[in-house]
This record gives sequence, structure tokens and C-alpha cells, in this order.
Amino acid sequence: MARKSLIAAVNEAIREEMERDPRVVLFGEDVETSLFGDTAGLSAVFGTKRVRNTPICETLLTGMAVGAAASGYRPICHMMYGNFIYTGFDAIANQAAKLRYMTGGQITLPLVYIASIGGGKSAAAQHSDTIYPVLMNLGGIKVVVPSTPADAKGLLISAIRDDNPVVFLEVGGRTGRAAEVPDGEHLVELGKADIKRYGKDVTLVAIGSMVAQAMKASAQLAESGIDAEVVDPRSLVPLDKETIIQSVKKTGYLVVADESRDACSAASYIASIVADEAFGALKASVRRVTVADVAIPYSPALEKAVIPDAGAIVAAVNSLKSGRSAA
Amino acid sequence: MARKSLIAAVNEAIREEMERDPRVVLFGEDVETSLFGDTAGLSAVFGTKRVRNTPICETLLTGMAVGAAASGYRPICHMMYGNFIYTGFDAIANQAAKLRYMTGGQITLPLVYIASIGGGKSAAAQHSDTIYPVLMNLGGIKVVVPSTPADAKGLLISAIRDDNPVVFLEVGGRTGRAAEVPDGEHLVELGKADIKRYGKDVTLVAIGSMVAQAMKASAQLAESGIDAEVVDPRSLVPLDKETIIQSVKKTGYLVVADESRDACSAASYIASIVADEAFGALKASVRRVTVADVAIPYSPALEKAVIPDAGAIVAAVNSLKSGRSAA
Amino acid sequence: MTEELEASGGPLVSDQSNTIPKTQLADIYRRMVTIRKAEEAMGDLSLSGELPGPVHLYIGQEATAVGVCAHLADDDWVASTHRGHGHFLAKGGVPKEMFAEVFGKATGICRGMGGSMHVADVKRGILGANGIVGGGIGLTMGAALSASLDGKGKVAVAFFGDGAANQGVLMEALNVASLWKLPIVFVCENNGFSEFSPSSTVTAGEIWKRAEPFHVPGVEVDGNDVFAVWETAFAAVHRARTGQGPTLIEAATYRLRGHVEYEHTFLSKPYRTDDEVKQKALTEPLVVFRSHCLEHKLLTEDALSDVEAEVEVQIAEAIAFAQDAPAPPVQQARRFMFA
Amino acid sequence: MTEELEASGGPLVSDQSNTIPKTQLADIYRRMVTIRKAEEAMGDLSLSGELPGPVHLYIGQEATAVGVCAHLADDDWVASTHRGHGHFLAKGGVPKEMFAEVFGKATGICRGMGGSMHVADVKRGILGANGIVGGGIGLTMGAALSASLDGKGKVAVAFFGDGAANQGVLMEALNVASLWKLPIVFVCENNGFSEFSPSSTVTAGEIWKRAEPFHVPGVEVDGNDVFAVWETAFAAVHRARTGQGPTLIEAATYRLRGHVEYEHTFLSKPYRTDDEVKQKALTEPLVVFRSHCLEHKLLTEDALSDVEAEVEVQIAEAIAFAQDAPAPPVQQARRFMFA
Ligand SMILES: Cc1ncc(C[n+]2csc(CCOP(=O)(O)OP(=O)(O)O)c2C)c(N)n1
Ligand SMILES: Cc1ncc(C[n+]2csc(CCOP(=O)(O)OP(=O)(O)O)c2C)c(N)n1
Ligand SMILES: [Mg+2]
Ligand SMILES: [Mg+2]
Repeated sequence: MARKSLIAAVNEAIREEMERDPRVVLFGEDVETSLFGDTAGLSAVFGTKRVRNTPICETLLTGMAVGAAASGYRPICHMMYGNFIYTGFDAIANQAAKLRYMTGGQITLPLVYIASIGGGKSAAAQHSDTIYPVLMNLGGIKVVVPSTPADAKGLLISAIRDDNPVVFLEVGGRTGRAAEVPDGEHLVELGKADIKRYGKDVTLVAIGSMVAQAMKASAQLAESGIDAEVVDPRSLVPLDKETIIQSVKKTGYLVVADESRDACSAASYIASIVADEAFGALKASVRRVTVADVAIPYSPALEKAVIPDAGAIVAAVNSLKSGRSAA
Repeated sequence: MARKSLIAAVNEAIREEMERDPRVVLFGEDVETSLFGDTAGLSAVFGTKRVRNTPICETLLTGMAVGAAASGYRPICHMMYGNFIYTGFDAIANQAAKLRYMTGGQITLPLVYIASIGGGKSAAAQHSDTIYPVLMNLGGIKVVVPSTPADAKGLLISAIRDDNPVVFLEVGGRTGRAAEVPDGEHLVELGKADIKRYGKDVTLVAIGSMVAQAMKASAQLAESGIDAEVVDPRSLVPLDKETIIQSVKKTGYLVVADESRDACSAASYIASIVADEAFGALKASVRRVTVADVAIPYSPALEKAVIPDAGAIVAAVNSLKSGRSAA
Repeated sequence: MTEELEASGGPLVSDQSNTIPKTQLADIYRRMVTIRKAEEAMGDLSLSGELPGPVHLYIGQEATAVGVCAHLADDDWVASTHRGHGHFLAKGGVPKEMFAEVFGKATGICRGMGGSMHVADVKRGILGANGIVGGGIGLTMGAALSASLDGKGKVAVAFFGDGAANQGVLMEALNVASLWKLPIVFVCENNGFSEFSPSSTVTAGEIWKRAEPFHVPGVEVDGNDVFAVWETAFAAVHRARTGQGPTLIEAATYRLRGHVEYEHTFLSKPYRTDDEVKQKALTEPLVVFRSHCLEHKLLTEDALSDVEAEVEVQIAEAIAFAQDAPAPPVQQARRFMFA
Repeated sequence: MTEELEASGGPLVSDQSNTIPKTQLADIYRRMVTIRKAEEAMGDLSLSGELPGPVHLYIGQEATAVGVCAHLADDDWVASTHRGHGHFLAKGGVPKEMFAEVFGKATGICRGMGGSMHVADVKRGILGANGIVGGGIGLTMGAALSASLDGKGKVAVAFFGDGAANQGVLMEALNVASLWKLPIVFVCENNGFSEFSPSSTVTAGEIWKRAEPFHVPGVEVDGNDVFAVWETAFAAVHRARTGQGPTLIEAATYRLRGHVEYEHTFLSKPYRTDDEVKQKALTEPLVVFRSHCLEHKLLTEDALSDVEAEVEVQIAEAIAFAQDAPAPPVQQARRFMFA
């Protein structure tokens, strides 16, 4: 075990998979110099045939990844900021998500799109979006959002080995906290949630950047005698409904924390699943802690007010436990 | 009152608004000849300066609409099929949804994107998508989905007069059923749901194409003594939460029918709102009747199996009423 | 032709003496006639309401698909458009599998999942028809990247229309293909229309010239003359196969049928005259080929008629096969989203 | 210069005798120096951690923004890029409102909602800096459409980088602008880099030549020479204003600072040498302007120094204003999504 940042874990995962499988190739804007560092040094190791700097042309890049995957390679297409996935959305939504289905299974698309998401850095509205809801709705795209360096490495390796389009989203940017990453081959299965903290009184489902906030919230809640369970889905498509439902069946209460905008958020989807499939277990409202339906502002004070934190999660739990919410 | 198709109502709304306000302009691919008929004849009336056929270039079109709106006109940008909104997604998600916010309110964007959505015509996976979930999550975009010709006319006029980006989505294609449309100026406020059928036993929230199915389902349910209330949100952003919640408070049961894919669907969002804000009123699970997370197949038998119908809605209601769902 | 190529952005490796070998002429004609007869039948089936979805016919453009695909093997890649039957058949797709697909049947090449707009046959290098105008360009660029990486001399061909040439992705692709010397041929079929808009109203300048600023050779060819297409494609495919990079070919042709097969039933007004269509039909690919072959005594009237008769039988059989085929099992709708 | 314009796609209405009027020279210099001093200060503030978000500096490119915007009035439109301070100031944006914005303050031009990457001043025709490379092209096309509709002779100018020129939307815009004769000028600032990639590694051919296939004039200009830029822009803006249509200008310049201001703190390796930068600094716009004016006795050393001193005071005041300004009220975060 060694302590590494999420970015370093991603770098390592790509490196190991490129070593293991010559069909894995990487391209994207400035992947050689690497804005975030997650692809730094790879071109020196694998050469500029397998690690390619591209021009700025997201529309083409997403489609080229589909074509390269359909024809036998396993491309990793680095999209830099998450909102450039909006720019290259066409081929993701119209091709990657549907080509296998439309051709009756003839086409296999082992490809990974990587991007960095989320706010907190005064990068303003465009670059701070949390983009997974729009991807989750597309159907044919797997969506992975690790919250720790170890999960990042394990999930990315699984994503690269997966025979389907996967969007792998990095939270925390280039300056995430370092944490232990297992040595040797480390895989995390797509579609398996991780219980980051066991508890019996309330279930906190937290995604990506919200996992750390939920852990902080749990510590605060513990002080007032509330024992929270923190469930990190890690992969949103496929989603490990079972782990979430089992947790709610145990605790009877659910708060979902998600940095995406509220309307059609991952949080709303998870809440709706529980309200359907575990309704009988619920003792109170299901609360979503999300970004209200606004963009992310630049000014730090405003940005802080918009992006949920541990305090917001604690407040949501308290509103449930006091019964104030069961209207 | 006269009976008209939804397409004819749309055509009339554009015509009236272009007559009323010289700043309203229309452009898009083949708006002159008009694939669906909703813009047919307009260039003859208003000339080819105000009604412009464009080349095929969705990336530019969506952005050009933003620029034209920002500089004083009120563009209507016809996107033809809904999935071409994916193609032109960049400027919708990165510019239209955020420009006003990022500039501290300096920029006003009175613009309407029109597109046709939904399956049922063997148009295959790409052209059959129900695309509103991805738009709802963007935050700065209003989203309107009328289910009747009268609502279509009234909502489109409101959309054109609205000072914000609105996506106006047509369901049923060029061959929708005709129905009464009021004569004279007819406006429907954005953000006001319509109760299409009053009932006391169960609330059916139905969107777009699902409204007709919910009405059919209500008739069937009435036969078995279940009196369903059908709520048509009509506009998804803004969403009339109040009407939905009031209905559920009355009936105690909720089924949401939505032709979009389930994950992060409008249905899941509505279900999550009720599970939060009207939890105490709920007597059973909240059921979603949606497209499972697959694309729309071409073959008619398969397509029919994937897209929800009245039977699916009835089955969902029965599963609630029999208490089978409250796990 | 070769002069033009050289004029605009670099020489193609071409041997002007290259033309369709005589032994292949009957086969070239067979392919063009197969497309023609299949499409005519499609048109009838569409009008009679037998096809569940819309069809966009390739009638009048046969020379381009056939003249280009003559140079491709199964492991070369093509991507096509919404108007994709011609490319499917020219690249070796099986008629009965195509018809069954367009009928939405279990034995369709895509098991009924995609229909006309998505006919694909991956084992034959057909990445598929596509409902996104310009969508095939990214796909073939990816295939060309694969081909360039595996170094086995494979080639990718992107077929697209004049309307698609106005999608920015073409220029993005020309840039990357030039930088990376990808083995790709961009084949733009200018059939005079982008849906209901005459090309000149939505397309500024000349499409083939759009390549040169990227240092990619661009060339115009008579898309109704399969000999000309064959020769131009020969050079461009050779150039790609030998690692010399991309070429853009603009094939001038004409769409003899409507944009979509039943358009006259719903369009509010005509967008071209019947006279124009009649005039254009005088120089359509089969007419041109027939008269060229007869004039130069390359094929006899009998040989041509034999081909036509054989193809007619084959198409009739393909349609019967499709009509008799079972619908796909309903559970199939839940399959194929993920591998 | 005019020859080049005529060579590539049609004549510009230009009068070769047109150059910057002598009375405007001090003002031109003031604008360039304002940008330079503001940007130098921004760099310092960024490194000292006083700015909440990243900044992309315009140092070395001043001649382009200033030479172009000299021809524009408040009701002409411009859209800019992530590197947007220069265009903001050149088009008349107020320094203190820009600094307050980049500090995230309530008195910022966007009330602190947008920051460096979104400085906009709509009343001065500045549609804003933009975080999307190529994003301003669609916006200015829309503004040009408005201008063409209202017929008052307004003009729209899209500023974008060499990297942005590889976004397909540029070609989509060239096509539509040509077809509709829109009053737009496309100004590509080729500063040698697309982020950390030297232009030649990601850009095939010459950018200014990409216009010609669309029958749009394309022209290259020395982007470090404000006289040359001014003259070229004069012709292009005049062409647009008089209904003759679009022009593409490629201004050759050099980005003297990093892509983003603190990049050396996190990049794993350098992508250019210090020597290269030093070399290029010898021909940067202020050096060129100064020596030209002194050599031709257009402005005195004193006059130039006076401008510099005045600007220095103004920028210091602007920074003090920004530093002292209050943060925006927290409730503001919920405003401005909808009108
Ligand atoms: C991205 C996208 N935009 C619009 C359409 C609708 N559409 C289908 S075919 C077509 C015209 C295509 O013209 P062209 O590329 O010349 O091909 P042709 O039909 O002439 O073969 C259009 C606009 C589409 N399918 N995809
Ligand atoms: C759509 C999009 N893709 C990628 C980026 C990331 N990015 C920001 S600036 C930049 C380079 C832009 O190069 P150029 O257009 O030459 O402008 P310059 O930075 O040289 O002024 C890139 C890739 C972006 N902001 N937007
Ligand atoms: Mg065409
Ligand atoms: Mg640059």
C-alpha cells in the first residue's frame, strides 16, 4: 500500500492497462503534457502512436473513440473538463449509447471517456458542472464516479477492461487528498456500491465529492448519537440498488447527497427507486441534498453556498429525525 | 373553436407571434418545406429573411440562436428530431443554460428550440429518444411538453414571449390526433400543470405522449371502480410541484408515466419530490412507468414492448392498490 | 482527373492506365443493378405500407458506392448514411439480410433492431447506415486510427452527402486525418439536395476544395460514371493503403427519388420539378454504364440483360425471405444495450 | 496585404492609404498598454493567491484586440475566449469592473458570477469571454444575424485562437456567413499554442486558407503589428458593415505567458524553451509599436512614457477598487438563472 492522489491512481491504472494490453490507446487534448497530470508521462513510456495529443475538436473525438472501439482497439478518450462532454455529446448520445443495440449486438464498444467534474475551485459555471445525470439517462453508457484513489484505480481498470462505453469521472481535480491504494493488480467491479461507514440509524447515499462530506457529516451526527451508514454507489450505471435498499431497510431513513443539479439528478433517481422498492421500510421523507437548479457561481462565497457540504447533510438528517419533514 | 392537429396548432402559434412581433425569427434545416409541417407556409408569409433554411450544422445553429437572442431578436430554432439536440448540445448546455447567470444577469435570451420526440413509428433508436431529462438537468433551460393541440398552441406562444431559453417538444409527430383549439389569442402559462381528469383514488402524473395513455388507463380503471386523477405537468421546467403534491395529498397514491428512459427520468424526479415533500400523504410505493434503460428498437413488436402504454399504467396502479408493492 | 488531384493539395499515387478490368465489368454492373432493383422494390414496399419505418433510396447514385467499394476488402471499413442501402450492398452486404432488417424481422442483419437507417454488417466491414447526418465521419476516423495502429494496410471510407459536408465534424476530421496521415477516404456524394434544399442554397463554394487548406487532396468526379469513380477511388484508396494519408472525393450525382420515400404524401409543396428529375434521369449511372459498354463493345446487350434478370430473381427471393421471416422475440428488446 | 485579400476569395473594399490616423496613435498605445499592465498585474495577483480562479493572460497579443476593436462602436458585437481580458478592455470594458469581477466581487462587471473566463459587458457590445473554445463563434454568428436583420450596419467580430480554429463550428460558421452574407469578421489569433501543444502539431495547413473554399476572403496579418492589424481590420469591418459579407483574418502572434497563469506549479514538463520566449519577446506588439513610432517620429518617447505612467496609476486604482469591494450577497447565487 502507498498513499497516492486520485490523479496519480488514475495515471497508474492507465499505465498498467496499457502495459497489459497493446490495444489500449489514449488520446485527447494535451494528454502528453496533461493539464491534470492524470496522463502525464504516458507518451514517454508508450510513444506518440498510442498516446496522442489531439486538436480541439470534441465532436470528432467522441466519435473517433467509438469508431476505434468498433474496429478492435480499446480507446481511452480524455475529455479534460466534464462540460466538454456536452461539446462532444453527439457521438456519445447518438452513437456510443446506441450502436450496439441498433446493430443487434454486432458492434462492441470497449471504450472509456475520462473527464474531471465538479465545483469548488472558482472555475465558474461552465467548467464546474457535475454532468453524470445527462449521461445516466442515455442508457447505453456506464458511468463511474469514484470518491477515493483506491476506488479510482480499481474502477478505471475495470472500465478499461469492460466491453462497453464507460464514462469515468474524476472529482477533486488535480489537488485531491492522497489515500492508500493497494499494491498490485487492484480491481473494483462496476456496479458494486461500497459501504464507506457502517451505521444503523440513517442511510446516507453519497456520490463522488459528496462522500467526503457525508463522512464528515457522519462524524458530526455521531456526536449527537446518530449512527449513519454511508453508501458510496461508485458506479451510477450500473447502479447497485440492492446495497442501497438493504441499507434503507436496516435504517428506515434515507438522505442522498449529490453535487449535481437537483432536477433529474442521480439523487432524484436513487430516491425514486427507494420510494418504489423500499417504501415499506421508510419511516420518513427521502431527502435530497443537491445543488439547487442553478449553475455554479465564480465568487467563492457564492460557490460555497451552492455546493452542498457536511452541514447540509447533517441538516437534512436532523429534519428527518425530528419528523419535521413527514408532511 | 376548431379541431386541429398539434402540428397545425404549432404552425398557428408561430405565425401569430411572427405577426405580432417583428423580432421573432425562425431558422432551421428545411423550415421552408418543413418535414413535419409545423413551419410549412411561413416563409411565404414572412419572407426568407425571417424564415431561414439553414445548412445541416446543429452545433452552429444552437449557438447562433443564443447570439441572436442576446443581441435583440427572439429566435425560434427548429431542431427537427429531438436527438439532433444532442448534436447541438454544446451551446444549449454551455451557453444558453448559463450565459445569463455567468454575466450576472446582463444577457437575456428569449429563444425557443423546437424538436419532435418519442417513439412508436419505427424510426429506430436515434430518432425515437425522449430527450427532456438531459435538458431538465441543465438548469437554465425551460422545458415544455404539451400533450394536446390546445396546450401546444398556448404553451408555444408563452415560450416565444418568455425571456428565457425554452425547449418546446412535440409529441406524436406529424400525425397526431386533432382536437379543439380555442380561437383568438390563447396562452398557457409555463409552469402550470393541467388536471386532465379529476379523480380521488390515485394520481397519475403523465407527460407528453403518456397523457393519452393515462386517460385510457383511467377509463379502464374506472371500470374496476378506481377513480384516477390525471395530472399533465405540461411544462417540466418550471415544474408545477404544487398541483402534483395537492393531488397526491388527496389520493394517497402516485404513478408517474413518462416515455423517457428510467434513469434520471422526469418520472424519477417527480417521484422523488413527492417522496420528499408529500411522504406523509403516501399510502404506498411511488411507481414509475417508463422505458426501461434501453434504446428504442425498430421492429414494431419490440418497440411496442418497450414504450409504456395504458396497460402498463393500469398494471402499476393495480400493483399499488393491491398493496403488493409496499415491500 | 489525376491532374485535378495533383492540383489540389498533393499528388495521388495513380496510374492513369488503371481502369476497371474487363473481367470485372459484369460484376460492377451486377452490383449497381442489385442496388437499383432492391431500391425500386423498397420504394414499392414502402408505398404499399409493408415497411414499418421510413426508407431513403439510393437510386441514381449507384456508381459511387460500387465504384468505391470495388477497391475494398471485407476487413476495410465503411460507414454510411441514412441513405445506406447502396453502400451496404456494394460492400458485400446480403440482400435478404437487408430486406429482413428493413421489414423488422428476426433474420435481419441487425435482428430487426435497427431497420433501414442502421443496416450494418460488421464482419464485412460495414459500420452501418446512420441516422445522424455526418455521424459516419467520426466512426470511420476511428476505424482509420485502428487501421493506422495495426499497420496491416486496411483502409476506412466515409460516405456522406453534400448536406453532411456542412457539418463541422468533416473539417475536424480533415485536420486530424491530415496530421496523422490516416488511411481514410472521404467520399462526399453530392446528389443535389440536402433533404428538400437544393445544395446551392445551403452549401457555399465547392465541397472538394474544403480539403486543400488542410493539405489533403480534394478531387471532384462524375458520380454517375462508375468508370470515373472507380479510377478516382483506386488512387485514393491506394494512397490511404500505402500510408500516404487521406483524400476527399466529391462525386457529383443526382438523387432521382425523394428524400424519403413517401414524402409526397405529406410535404406541403414541391421543391423541384418533375422535368428536372426526368432530365437528370438521362444521365443516371446505369444508363451511362450501359451505353458506354455497348458503345465500346465491353459487354453485350445480352450480357447486360442476363445480369438484370438474375438480379431480379435474387431480389424477389430476398423479399420473399424477408416477408416470411419471423418477428424478433419480444425479449430481444431488452438485449444488446451492453455486451 | 490587400493583394492577399484579393487573392483568396474576393476583394475587400479597402483603401491602401488607410492607416491609423496620427491623432489616434496615443489612444491606440494607451489601450495596448492598459491591457499589458492589467495583465501583468493579474499575473502577480494570481501567483500571490489573491484571485480565486484561474487567469489566461493576453500578454503579447495586444495589437490584435486593439487594432480590430478600434473600428468598432459600442453597438457592434464581439465575443471573446478564455483569454478574454484583452478583448474586454480593447472594446471599452472598464478596468476596475474587470478586476472586481476577477476578484469575485459584487462590483464586478458580472457581479462576481463569472470571473475571468466570463467577463462581459453587454452595453458595450461585449458578449463575453468564454470557457468553451470556439464558443464565441456561434454567439457572434447570432449577433451578425441580428445585425443583418436590423439593417443598421452593425458588425460582429469573433475572436478565437488557433486551437479554436480546429473546432468544426468555425467551418459551419464560414458556410452560413457566406451564404447569408453576414456582417461578421472572424479573427483568429494564432499565438503559436493550443494550450501546451505547438500549433503545428495540432493544426494542419494554414488557418486563413480555410475560408476560401466557402468563398469567404481569408487573410494573414502580422498580429504583433497594430498598424497591420488596424488596416486589415479596417477593410474587413468595412466589408461587413456595407453588406458585402464575412472575412477571416489570421493574426500571427505569440503567447508570451503560459496558457494559464500558474501552470509551472503543476505541469510535469516544459513544452517550450525560455529561449524561444525571450526571442519572441523581441517582436512583441509594444516593442514594435514603440520603435515604429519613434523611428517615424509619430510619437515622442515622452508621450509614450506619459501614457504608460497614466495607465499604471489607473490599473493600480482599479486593483485597489477591486480589493476593497465587497463580496456579492450570498442570495445572489440563486438569482440570474432566469429573467
Ligand atoms: C444531425 C442530423 N441533422 C439532421 C438530420 C435530418 N436529415 C436527415 S437526411 C438530411 C439531409 C441529408 O443531406 P445529404 O447529406 O446531402 O444526404 P442525402 O439525403 O442527399 O443522401 C437531413 C437534414 C439528421 N438525420 N441528422
Ligand atoms: C470546448 C473546449 N475544449 C477544450 C477546452 C480546454 N482549453 C482551454 S484553452 C485551450 C486551448 C485554446 O487554444 P487557442 O484556441 O489557440 O487559444 P489560446 O489559449 O492560445 O488563446 C483548451 C484546449 C475548452 N476550454 N473548451
Ligand atoms: Mg444530398
Ligand atoms: Mg493559441
